[in-house]
Amino acid sequence: MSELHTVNKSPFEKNSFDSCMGHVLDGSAVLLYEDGVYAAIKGTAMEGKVTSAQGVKFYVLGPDIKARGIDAARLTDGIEIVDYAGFVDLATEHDKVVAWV
Amino acid sequence: MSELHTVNKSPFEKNSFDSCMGHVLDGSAVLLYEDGVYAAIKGTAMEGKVTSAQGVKFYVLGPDIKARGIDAARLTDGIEIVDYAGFVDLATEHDKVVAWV
Amino acid sequence: MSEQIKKFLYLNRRAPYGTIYAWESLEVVLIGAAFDQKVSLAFVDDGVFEIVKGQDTSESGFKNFSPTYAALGDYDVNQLFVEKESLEERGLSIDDLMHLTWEDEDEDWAEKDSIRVVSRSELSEIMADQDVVFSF
Amino acid sequence: MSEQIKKFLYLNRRAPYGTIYAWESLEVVLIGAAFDQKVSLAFVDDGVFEIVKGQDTSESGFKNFSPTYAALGDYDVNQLFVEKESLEERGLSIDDLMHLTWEDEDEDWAEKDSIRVVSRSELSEIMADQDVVFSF
Amino acid sequence: MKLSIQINEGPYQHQASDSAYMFTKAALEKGHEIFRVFFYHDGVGNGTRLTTPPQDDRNIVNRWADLADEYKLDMVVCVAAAQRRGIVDEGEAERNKKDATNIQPQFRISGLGQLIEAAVQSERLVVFGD
Amino acid sequence: MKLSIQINEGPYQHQASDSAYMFTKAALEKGHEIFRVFFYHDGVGNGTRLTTPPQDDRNIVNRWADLADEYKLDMVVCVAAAQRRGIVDEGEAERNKKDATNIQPQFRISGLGQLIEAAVQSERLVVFGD
Repeated sequence: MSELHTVNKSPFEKNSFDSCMGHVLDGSAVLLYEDGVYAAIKGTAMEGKVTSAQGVKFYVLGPDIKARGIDAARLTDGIEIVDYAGFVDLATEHDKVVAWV
Repeated sequence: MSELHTVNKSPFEKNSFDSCMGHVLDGSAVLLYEDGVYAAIKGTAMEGKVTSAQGVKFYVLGPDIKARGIDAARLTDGIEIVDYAGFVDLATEHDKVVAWV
Repeated sequence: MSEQIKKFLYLNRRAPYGTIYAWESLEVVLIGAAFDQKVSLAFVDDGVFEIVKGQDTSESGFKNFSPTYAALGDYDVNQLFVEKESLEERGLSIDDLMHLTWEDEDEDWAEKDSIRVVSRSELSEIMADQDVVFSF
Repeated sequence: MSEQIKKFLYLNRRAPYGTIYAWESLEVVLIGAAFDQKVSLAFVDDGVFEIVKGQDTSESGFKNFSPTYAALGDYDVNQLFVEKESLEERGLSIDDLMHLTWEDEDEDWAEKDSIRVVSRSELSEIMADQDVVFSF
Repeated sequence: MKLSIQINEGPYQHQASDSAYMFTKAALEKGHEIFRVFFYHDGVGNGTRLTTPPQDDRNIVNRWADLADEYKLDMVVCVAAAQRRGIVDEGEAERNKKDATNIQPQFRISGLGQLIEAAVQSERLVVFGD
Repeated sequence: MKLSIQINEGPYQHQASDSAYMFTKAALEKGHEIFRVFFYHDGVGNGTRLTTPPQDDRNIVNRWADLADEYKLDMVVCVAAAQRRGIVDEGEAERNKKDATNIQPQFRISGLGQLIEAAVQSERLVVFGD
């Protein structure tokens, strides 16, 4: 089964992102939203964790990066921006949603 | 001035303990309470951070380690156990209290 | 209440007492046991602290809810997966945990262990195999 | 309201929007500015994200409170310490932050920068020098 | 598709309720069915009619209430969590001898079984929390 | 010594209110003066009289109320935070056209200036939060 993992906490503050990365399987997806979007910034310790995740697709919630002043150009390569409708699509297209609250 | 720093979050979940350790000065004290008491357990990555802090005195709240099933024998050497009255004494004996919530 | 049988996993990642999530999660597990679903619990990250033995809240003023874990077997909740790496990072081993058991009706009520220590990668596979994952 | 003059430090360690702490902390700073105390703000850890420029909540449904930081100078709140290490760990530099200024009455209302980037050890000394540290 | 939503945090302090609202609204606008929205832990605080947020900010409780009116949403507040935190309807007020209620009419108080049932009946459960 | 206490989280969800209560009680028993207990953020939720916690658990709101009665504590709930989260007294109900109140009598609603004043007047401010 393919899973959508969601992370809503800053990787600099909490272990949710790291814990999610430790459990995500090839073929699954990770959506970063709320303060979780900070894991999508290029040039931090998180970039390598994102780029080295084999077969995992990363998404970031557009309204949440915009609110936080993060320009799309600063995102780690390969991360796709979605809106809330896209979040809904991700939730329905994968077999289940796992929230790393 | 000497400060009492308080940490109430698990060092495995949040960055409060690490951030506190990055800002504590020689002559100050750190009180670990609530889930912060997990930073007091011997044999983890936290032990070295506690033992290498120069001139910093560490305390742990007794009722909180007891609630969590942590035996006093498992605490990193040099950490002193206090009760709530002891917490009050620490707060009044130091010039101010800095909470790393 | 429903014809479907689903695989439910309760994902426990929080320490007890500092927040109420662990306890209120346990309340869901107990209520959920009345529904005919296939239930398991995972203890990951600080969640492993929830089932440490010897918890004593007598000086804290709040309720010690840890004995409830021992009752789970009576509710046919007997699949408790504990992540090995999470234990090790916290300086814990299985000997530090409560001894949680259940009685197997099919084997003349033989007492069996409810806890199974699994690696992070095994747990990832267990999670992937579920229909629903509850996070609190 | 009081004869004592104390040194107040507001310690900001949280990102904006994910939680309300940053915003409600700012409300305290604004109210506190009416009292005759010596006030400074520290932005540490994820707190540095609070003053990143270009915040736009138009698609989020919640209020953009970041313009309020620009008003702090008018309230004589002009000591904003930003921790260098916290910026660097997050891939940020001072150019990513809002340009916050105040006008110095003593120098013919010359415009001056409110933000000062300091090292972790400098910030530790600044904290030690305070009478009260507010944490939210 | 049939979805259910779980919300673990109250209004304003955490973004969880905002995110859940935006997600639920988007799902409804895409034609999905929301079987139930379940408010647990501090999430029960979304169900009080007594909030008065600043005029220039969103009204989280009213926004949920309006969405419920428009789409006939089933919004359930967990009774055990509500009792701990003081969210009360007529029945609860009578049972626990309280002299006031504070529930917003579009919400109803019920048991945890409603969350389990939501998970059983829905094709997806999406959790929003701290 | 003169101390003030700030509490940022509501009852039950976080241990903050428990820790603050135990600390405050211990300070009073040692003969210290508590100038003020200020409830901010979700901490305002400690001031509702509508909670009904399980019989075998502590009643956090009543415990604060009893301590206030015994030691004449000044317990202040921040008005702005209370409005966002639905904690209401008679005056607030009238101003904001609410049909009910939920404040526990030993608490009073007031402005943030009360927190600043507490910090100015007290020799120590001790903060409890998430």
